[in-house]
Amino acid sequence: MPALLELRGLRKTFGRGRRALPAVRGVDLDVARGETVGVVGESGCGKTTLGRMVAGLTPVTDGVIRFDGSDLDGTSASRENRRRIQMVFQHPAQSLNRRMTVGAMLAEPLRLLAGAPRSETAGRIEEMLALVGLDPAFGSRRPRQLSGGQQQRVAIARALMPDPDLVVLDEPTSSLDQSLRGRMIALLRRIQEMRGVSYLFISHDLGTVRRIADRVAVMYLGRIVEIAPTRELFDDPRHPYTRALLSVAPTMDLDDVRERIVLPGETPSPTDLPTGCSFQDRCPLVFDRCRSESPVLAPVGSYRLAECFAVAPASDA
Amino acid sequence: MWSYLGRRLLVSVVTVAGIVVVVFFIMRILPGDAAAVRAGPYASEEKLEQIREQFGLSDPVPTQFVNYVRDAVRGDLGTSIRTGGKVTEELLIRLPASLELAFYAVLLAVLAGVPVGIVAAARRDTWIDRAARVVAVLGSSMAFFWLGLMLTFLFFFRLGWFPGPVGRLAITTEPPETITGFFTVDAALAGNWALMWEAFTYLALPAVTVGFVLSAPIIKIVRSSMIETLDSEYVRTARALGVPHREVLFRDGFRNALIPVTTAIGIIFGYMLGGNIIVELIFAWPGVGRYAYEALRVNDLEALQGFVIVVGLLYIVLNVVIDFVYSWIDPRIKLGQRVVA
Amino acid sequence: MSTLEVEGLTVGVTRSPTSILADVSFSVPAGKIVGLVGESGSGKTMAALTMMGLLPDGIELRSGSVRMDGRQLLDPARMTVSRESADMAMIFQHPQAALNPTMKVGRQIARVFSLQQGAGRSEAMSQSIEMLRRVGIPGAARVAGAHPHQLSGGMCQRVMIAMALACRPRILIADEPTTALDVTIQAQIFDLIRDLVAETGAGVLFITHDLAAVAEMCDSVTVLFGGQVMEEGSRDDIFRRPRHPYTTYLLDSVQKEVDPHVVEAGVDFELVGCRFGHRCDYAWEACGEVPDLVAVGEGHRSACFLHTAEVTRAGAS
Amino acid sequence: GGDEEEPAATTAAASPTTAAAEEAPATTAAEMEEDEAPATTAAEMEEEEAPTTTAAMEEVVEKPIIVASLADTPNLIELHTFRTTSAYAVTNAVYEPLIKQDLVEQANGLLQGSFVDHHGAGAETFSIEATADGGFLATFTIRQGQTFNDGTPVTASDYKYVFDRSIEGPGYIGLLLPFVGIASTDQIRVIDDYTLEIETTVQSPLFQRFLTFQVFGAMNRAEADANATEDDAWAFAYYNDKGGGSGPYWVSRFDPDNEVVLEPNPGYWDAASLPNAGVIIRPIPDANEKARLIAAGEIDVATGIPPRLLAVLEDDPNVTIWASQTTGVHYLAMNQTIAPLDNVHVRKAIVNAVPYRALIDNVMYGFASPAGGVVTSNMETWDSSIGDQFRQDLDAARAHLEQSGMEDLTLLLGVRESRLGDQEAAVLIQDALRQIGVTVDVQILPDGDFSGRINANELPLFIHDWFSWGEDPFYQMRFLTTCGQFVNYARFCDEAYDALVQEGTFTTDPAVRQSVSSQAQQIFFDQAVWAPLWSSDRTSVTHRCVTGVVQDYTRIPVFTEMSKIPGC
Amino acid sequence: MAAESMPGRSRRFVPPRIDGGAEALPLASRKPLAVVGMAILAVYILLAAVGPFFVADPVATDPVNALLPPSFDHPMGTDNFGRDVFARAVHSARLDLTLGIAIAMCAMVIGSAIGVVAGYWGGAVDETLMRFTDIVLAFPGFVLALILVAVLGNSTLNVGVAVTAAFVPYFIRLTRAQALSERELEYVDGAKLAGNRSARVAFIHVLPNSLQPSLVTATLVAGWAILTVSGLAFLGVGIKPPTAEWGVMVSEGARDIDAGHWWTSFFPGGMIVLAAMAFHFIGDEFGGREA
Ligand SMILES: Nc1ncnc2c1ncn2[C@@H]1O[C@H](COP(=O)(O)OP(=O)(O)OP(=O)(O)O)[C@@H](O)[C@H]1O
Ligand SMILES: Nc1ncnc2c1ncn2[C@@H]1O[C@H](COP(=O)(O)OP(=O)(O)OP(=O)(O)O)[C@@H](O)[C@H]1O
Ligand SMILES: [Mg+2]
Ligand SMILES: [Mg+2]
Repeated sequence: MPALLELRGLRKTFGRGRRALPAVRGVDLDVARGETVGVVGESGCGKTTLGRMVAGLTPVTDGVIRFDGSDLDGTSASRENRRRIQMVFQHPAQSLNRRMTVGAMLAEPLRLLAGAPRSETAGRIEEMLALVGLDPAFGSRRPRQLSGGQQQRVAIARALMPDPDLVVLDEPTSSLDQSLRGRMIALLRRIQEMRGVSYLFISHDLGTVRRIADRVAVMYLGRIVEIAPTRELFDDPRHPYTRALLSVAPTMDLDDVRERIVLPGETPSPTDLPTGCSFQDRCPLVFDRCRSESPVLAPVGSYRLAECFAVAPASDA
Repeated sequence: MWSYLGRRLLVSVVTVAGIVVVVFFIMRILPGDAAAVRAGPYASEEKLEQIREQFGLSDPVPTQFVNYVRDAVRGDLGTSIRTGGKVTEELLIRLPASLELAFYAVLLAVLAGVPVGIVAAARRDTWIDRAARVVAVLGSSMAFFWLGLMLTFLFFFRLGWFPGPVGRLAITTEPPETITGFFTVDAALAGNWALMWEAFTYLALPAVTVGFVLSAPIIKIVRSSMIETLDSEYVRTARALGVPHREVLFRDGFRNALIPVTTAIGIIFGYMLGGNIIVELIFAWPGVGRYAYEALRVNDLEALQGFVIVVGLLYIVLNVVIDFVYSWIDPRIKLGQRVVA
Repeated sequence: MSTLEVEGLTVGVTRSPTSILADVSFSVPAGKIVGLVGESGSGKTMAALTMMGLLPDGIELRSGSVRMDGRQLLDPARMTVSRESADMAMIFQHPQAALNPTMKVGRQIARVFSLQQGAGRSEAMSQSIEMLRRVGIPGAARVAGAHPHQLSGGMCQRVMIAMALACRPRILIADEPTTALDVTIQAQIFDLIRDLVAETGAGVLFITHDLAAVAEMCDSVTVLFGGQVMEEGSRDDIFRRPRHPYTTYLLDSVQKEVDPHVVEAGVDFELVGCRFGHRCDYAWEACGEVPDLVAVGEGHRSACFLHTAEVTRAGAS
Repeated sequence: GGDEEEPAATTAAASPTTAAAEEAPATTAAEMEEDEAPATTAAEMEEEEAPTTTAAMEEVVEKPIIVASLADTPNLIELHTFRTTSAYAVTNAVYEPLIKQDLVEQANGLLQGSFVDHHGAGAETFSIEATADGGFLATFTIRQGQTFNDGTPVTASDYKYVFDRSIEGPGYIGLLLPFVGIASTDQIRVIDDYTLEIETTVQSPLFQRFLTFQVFGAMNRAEADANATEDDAWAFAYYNDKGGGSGPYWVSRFDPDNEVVLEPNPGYWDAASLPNAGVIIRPIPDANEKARLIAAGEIDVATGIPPRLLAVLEDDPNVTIWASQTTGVHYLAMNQTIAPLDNVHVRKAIVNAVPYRALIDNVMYGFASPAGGVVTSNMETWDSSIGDQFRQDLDAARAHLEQSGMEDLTLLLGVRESRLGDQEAAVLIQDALRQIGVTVDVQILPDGDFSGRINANELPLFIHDWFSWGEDPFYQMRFLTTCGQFVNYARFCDEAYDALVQEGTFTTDPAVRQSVSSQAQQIFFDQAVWAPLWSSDRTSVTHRCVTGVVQDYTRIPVFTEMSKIPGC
Repeated sequence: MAAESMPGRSRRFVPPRIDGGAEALPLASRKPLAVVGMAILAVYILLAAVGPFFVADPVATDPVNALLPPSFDHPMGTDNFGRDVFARAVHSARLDLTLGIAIAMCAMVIGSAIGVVAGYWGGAVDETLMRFTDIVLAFPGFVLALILVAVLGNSTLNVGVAVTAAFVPYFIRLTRAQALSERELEYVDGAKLAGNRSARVAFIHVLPNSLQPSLVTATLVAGWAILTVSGLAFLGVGIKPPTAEWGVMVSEGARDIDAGHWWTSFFPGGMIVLAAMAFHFIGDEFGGREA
C-alpha cells in the first residue's frame, strides 16, 4: 500500500537569477497513514517551506507531491485532496483572525470545505472544542481573550474541522512556554489516536520531536541529510550533522556525559552554496570527495537513510 | 545601485507620463471654451474658428495630445491664454518665489519641530510632552488662510511690526539682480544687506504661517520615531554600557529616528513645492501657486497643465533625492529597499 | 565571596497596585554562573533591568537593595540603581536588535572603550578589533567595519559580548542570550561564556526559560514565578532535589507525560499570597499569605508553606 | 456689461475694447454693441466751462514721475488682443489716435472728456463730410515731425496699417468697425505721406468717438513688418510685451507682475506740454494696501478700489477721491418667461421688497445714485415721479404677494463671480425677500456660465448691469426692454411700450421725447420689469497732491495731464 | 479540590501588559487629549444638531447694526450687513461637519477597498494601482481638489466628491501597506486552508484587520476635509457666499479686517480650527498616521 503522502524530488526556489534562493533542494519523503514524521533542522533550512508546499500554500518549483495515490496539481480531484491536508502554524496569536470569534472561525471550514448545513455546525464545533480540551463557551470568544495555549488549541481545532488525513504542524509548540509544550504534545498524540491522522511535525527542537515523532528527518540547507526511526536516530545518529546537533542540545540530565561536538562556523547562505556537500565547511569528517561531489540519501541501515560519503559510502548503488 | 537608480528613474518617467496624460485629459473636461477666453467677448464665430485653428484647438483631442507631448518633451509647455506668454517661462519666473517661501517655511518648521519633537520624546508623558502634542495638533488643524489673516491683522494692522501682504518686497523697492532667484540670497550676494533684511521681513509672515502648520507633522513624526528608537533595544544597550545620556539621545536615538523624519520633511517639502495657493494669494506672493489659481479662474488650460506637470516633476525629483539621503543615513537601506515610516 | 547581592526587590507599574517583582532576592558570586529561570512574563528581564538601572518608563522600583561587594548601589532617595561604578554589563536576547543599526560594530565597541578608559579614537578602535578577536570572530578587522545588518545573529551576539566585555564587568547579565539562535550556534556561545568566566572571574547572571540550558550552564539556580522567587539552590538541588511544587511542575512538564485535557491557565497569577497558588495541586488556605523562603538544605531555599506547615496542611486536607 | 471696478474680481470692464474679457468668455457679437459703453457726462455738465487744456500749463522745472496702480495686471499689451483694464491704460498711453476728446475742467478740477468736441491728435487737422452714399468722408492731415519712440517718422501709412491690422488680423478689434460703417481695408486710403482718408458707409454718431480709441493709434509699420513671421503676419506675438507707438509714452520696462514703466516719447508731437516725466504702473492686488500706499504718497493714482474702502478713504486728508455720476444701471432682472415671475404681482412684490437705499448705503457706500428705472436718474427724460416709486415697501410687497396667490416661493438668484458688489447686493436682497416670505437661493456663477444661463433663460432672478454708449433713454430702453432684443434678458415684451420707444427714437422734439419717455417709464414701472438697483459712480483715487486727473468715457486713468503740486 | 478553598480567587489578575494593565484606568487619564477632542466634538455636534433652532436666521440682515463687536446679543459680533456671525457660524457647523465626516467615511471606504485589493493581490494589479496613486499624490491634495471642483462644477456635492477623491489615495496607501503585512500573517494561510477563496480572504479576513490605521486616520482626515472644504470656499471655489459656511465667512470677513473688524473672520476661522482640532486630538491619541 502506498504511503499517504509521498514527496519526490520536491524543490522550491524563491526569486530568480542572481538572487535565486533555493529553500528546498530536492526532498524525498513518505508519510504513512497514522504516522508522525518529525522534521528538524536549524532556522532557515526550509522546514516551513516544505510544510507549506505540502499544504498547498506555496507553489512547488519542481517535484511531485502525491497524496493518497494521486498527484496534487491544480485539478479538481487534487483540490478535494487538499481539504484533507491541513496545517497548524507556529504563532498561535497570528494564526487566528483577531476580529473573528472562535466559533466563526471553526464554522468556516465546515461550511466552505465540508459543505455542512448550518444546523449541524454548532454541534460539531462544540464537539471539536471538547476534543481539544476547551469549554464550549470559548466559541464566542475572540483570540485576544485566550491564552497562548488556548489559541493554539483553537488553531488545532480549526485544522481538524474538515476532517483531514494529514496535518502539517509547523512548530506548533515553540512559541509556547515549556510547561505547556508537554500538554500540547500529549493533546496531539491523543487526537492522533482518536482520529488516526498523520502528522508532518516540523520543529527545530529535538526534545519535542523526540516525544511525538515515529520517524525523524533531519534537514540541512534545504535537503534531508538523515532520516530514521526516532529511537534509532537519537540513540545512534549517523550523519555528522545529526551527531553534532544531538551532542550539543542541552538536556536536563545532569549525569549526561556526552562528548560535545561544537561545530565551527555558521551555516552558509543558501544563495551561494559550495559545490559538493553543503556541510563540507563545518564537517569534522570532511574529505576530498565532499568538496567535488554532492552526496545523496543512501541507506545506512534498515529503515534509515543518510546523505554522507563518510557514513553511507554505497551511495552510487 | 545604478540599476536601482535606472529603475527608479524609469518609474519616475512613467509617473510623469501618467501625470501628463491625466492632467491633459482632465483639462479637456474643464467647462468653458478656451478659444472664447482668448478671443474675448466680441469675437465672432469666424474669429473663434480662426483662433481654434491657430492654437490647434480644433484638432481631434489625440492629435492635440501628441502635439502637446511633443512640445512638452522639448520643454515647451505651451502658451498661456491669459497672458500670451510662454508657460514654461512664466512658471520659471515664478518658481523661485515659491521655492524661497517653501524653503524658509520648511526650515522654520524643521528648526522648531525637531527640537520640540525630541524634547517631547525624551520627556514623554510630562507636561512638556503634552504641550508639544497640543501644539502639533493645533498646527495640523490650522487653516492657512485664517492664520495668515490673523497674523497680518496682528502684526501688520495692529502692531505694524511686519510689512503688509504685498509680496516679496515693498512696491517701491527694486528687487536684487537675479542670480538664484531667492531675494534673500541674491541681496546678500550683491552685498545689499538692507535689501536682504527687507526681503526677510516680507518673508516673515507667510513663512511663519506655513512653517507653523508644517511644524506639526514634523513634531509628531520626530516625537513618535524618537520614542520608537528610544524604546529600542539598541538604545537600551547603549544605556546599559554607560553611554552618556546626550550621546544616546542624539547618536543612538535621533540618528536612527532620522529616516521617518526625512520622509516627512521630504513629503512636506514636496507639497510646498507646488506653492501654497492660499498663502500665496493672501500674501500676494508672486509664486506658481497664485499663477495656477489665476489660470484656473479663467480656464487657462495650458498654464494650469504646465503648473501641474512642473509640480509633479519637482515632486518626483525630490523623491529620488530623498532616496539618496536615506541610503546615506541608514546603511541598512541599499537603495531600493526603503524602510517606509 | 559574593560579588552581587540583590535583596527584596519589588518593582511595579506606576500608579497601579500591581507588582511585577515581589520581594525578589538572589546573589551572584564571582566566577559563578547563576541561572534565573521562569516562564515568560515571570519578571526575569525586569529583574535584570532593575539591577542595571534601566527600568522602562512607567515601571518603578519600590523597594529593595542591590549591593556590589557590600556597597549599596541603590539610591534610596530616587529609587534607582546607579550603575556608574557597578561594573555590570548586560547582553540581550535579540543581538541584532540590540546593536545600533547605523553604526559600524567596531565603532560601537570602541565607544565603550573610550567611555571606560578615555581611550583615543584609534586606540579604542584597535582595542575593539582585539576584543572581537577574543570573542572568536574570524576576520575581526573586516567585521569591525561592518554594520550589524551585515552580520548573522550569532556574530551579533559575539559582538554584544565583546561590547559587554569592553566594560570589564565583574558581573555579566545575560538575558536569554541564545534563544534567537540555533542549537549549534548556541553551543558556541555557551562555550564562549564559560571560557570568559574562567578567564575573567566575572560572575554571570544567566537568564533563561530553558531548563535544559540552565542544567548545562549554571552553578546555581533561582526559580521565578509571577515575580516571586519560588526556589533557589545549587544546580543539583534544583534538578535532583526540587522541593517547591512549581519547580516540580516545571521539571515534570518537560520530562513526564501530562494529561492533555487539563486546560492550562496561561501565565495568570494571583495578586495576593503565593502567586503560584491557583495552579498548585497542593494549594490550601495558607497560600493566601506570601510564603517566606525557607532553607530546605545547605544553600537551598524554597518558598512554600509545605515546608513550614506540614502539620497544618495535614489537618486541613 | 458692468461698470464697476472690483480688484478682488481681478477685472472690471472698461471700454468697448477691453471689456470683461477674462470673465466673460462667450459673449456674442450682438451683445457687444451696447454692453460696456463708454460714457461722457450728461448735458448739464457742458455749460459749465469752455474746454481748456491742462491745469499745469506753466513750465515746471522738474517734472514728477507718476506711480499708478490699476485694477489688475497689464500682462499682455498687444494692441489688438490685450484684455485687462491696465493694459488698456498702457496702450492708451502708448498709441496716438488720430483725434482725441476735448477735456472739460469741472469745478473740482476733474478733467472730463467731452462727448461732442474733439481735437486733432495724431492728425493735425481733420474734416468730416457727409457723402452722397449716406456715409462720411473723413480727411486727416497727419502731423509732421512726430515720430515713434525709435525715431521713425509717423506717416499716413502707419495709420492705415493699424486699420488694416484691425480688420484683417486675428485680434477682436476689427469687429467693432462695421458699427461705424467700415468693413474693408479699401475704405482707408493713403493719399500721400501725410494725408489719410476714411470713407464710411453709414453716418454713425459714434464715428468720431471710435477714432479716438487708441486701438486705431499709429503702429510703426516698419517695425511690425520686420517682426512679422509666416505664422504671424501682423506680428502679434512680437507686441505681446512691447509698446512703442507715437503716443506720449513708450514702454521702457515690461515686468507686469512688478512694474511697467512708461517713459515719455521724445518724438511725441506734444511732448513739451507733458506735465510729468513718465509713469510707473505697479500691480497691487490688495486694495487695502493700495489705499495705504496712496495715503502715504507711495502711489499717486489708483483705480479698482471697492466702494467700501472708498468710504473709509473719504476721511483721509491725504487722499482725494474723484467720483462722478453715470447713467449706467445695475438691475435685478426677473425673467418673465419663467414661472412664477410671469406673474406681475410676484414681480411687483419683489420690486417693492428690494432695499434700494440699503444697497446704495451698504453695498455702494454712497458711491452710486438711485437708478430709478431703465431710464436712470442721471439720464435725460427721467421722470422722478415714476422713478422715485422704486422704494422699499414691505407691506406693499406682501400685499402683492398675497394677490399673486403664490406661497412658499423659492427663487434662484444668479450673480457673477467677478462682481463682488452684486454678490453683496444679493445678500441684502435675499434677506429682504425672506421678510416677505420668499426664499432666495443665491448662486454665484462663473461669468461665462452666467451669460450662458441667462441666454438660455435658465436664471429666474439675476443681477446684471448696463452702460449705454449712447447715453440716450430710447437707445437704452430699446436694447434692454423691447421685444426680441437679444440683451433683453428679462424677456419683457409689450407692444405699446415698443411703440413708445420707437416713437421716441425718431423724434428730436424734446417735449415729445419727454412725454413718450414718461409713458414708457410708467409701463416699465407698472409691469415691474426689473428692480433697478443703482447707478454707480465712476471713481479714481489719488494722493492729495496729484493734479490733472482725467475721466473720459472710460474709467481708465489718462496720464497725459497728470502731475503733482511741487513741494506738496 | 484544593483550589476551591483558595482565597482571593476573585482577584485573579491578568498579566500587566503595558496597555493591558492601563486599561483599568479611565480613558480620561490614559488619553486625556482624546477626551478633550471628544468633548469639543460633542459640543459641535450638539451645535450642528439643535443649534440652528435657537439662533437667528443666518440670512437676516440689519444694516443699522452692521459690524458690531461681540456683545451679549451678538456673541461673535455682526458682519457688514448686520448679520449675526454666531448664527451663521452655527448654521455652518451643520454643513461643515457633515461634509467633513462624510468625506472621511467615503474616502476610507473607497480607499480601503482599493488598498486591500492592491496589497493583497500584489503583482501587476498592485503596481498599476500604486502608479496611479503615485500620480495622484504627486500633486498636493488641495490643488487636486481645486482642479476637480473646477472640472466638476461648483456645488456642495461636487466639493464633497472632489475632496473625497483627493483623500482616497491616502487610504489606499495605508490599507495597502497594512494588507501587505497582514497577508504575511499566518491567519491568512489559515483562512485559505479553511477553504476561503482569494476574494473572500481579501475582503472578509484581510480587510477588517487592515482597517485599523485607516479608521484612526479617518478622524484626522475628517479634520483635514473640513480644512480643505473651507479653504476652497475661502478661495471662492465650490461653496460660495452668501451660504453660511466657515470658509466663506472668513473670506467675507477678511474684507473688514483692515478697518479693525476682526471678529467677522476671527470667529468662523476659529470654529474651523477648533473643529479640526477636535478630530485631530482623537485621531492623534489613537495613533493616527500622517500622510
Ligand atoms: N516567501 C519567501 N520568499 C523568499 N524567501 C523565502 C520565503 N520564504 C522562505 N524563504 C527563505 O527560504 C529559506 C527557508 O525558509 P523556511 O521558512 O522554510 O525555513 P525554516 O526551516 O522554516 O526556518 P525557521 O526555523 O526559522 O522557521 C530561508 O532562507 C528563507 O529566508
Ligand atoms: N513597560 C512595561 N509596562 C508594564 N508592564 C510591563 C512592562 N514591561 C513588562 N511588563 C510586565 O512585566 C512582567 C515581567 O516581564 P519580563 O519582561 O520581566 O518577563 P520575562 O520573564 O523576561 O519574560 P520573557 O521570557 O517573555 O522575556 C510581565 O508580566 C510584563 O507583562
Ligand atoms: Mg519555519
Ligand atoms: Mg525577558
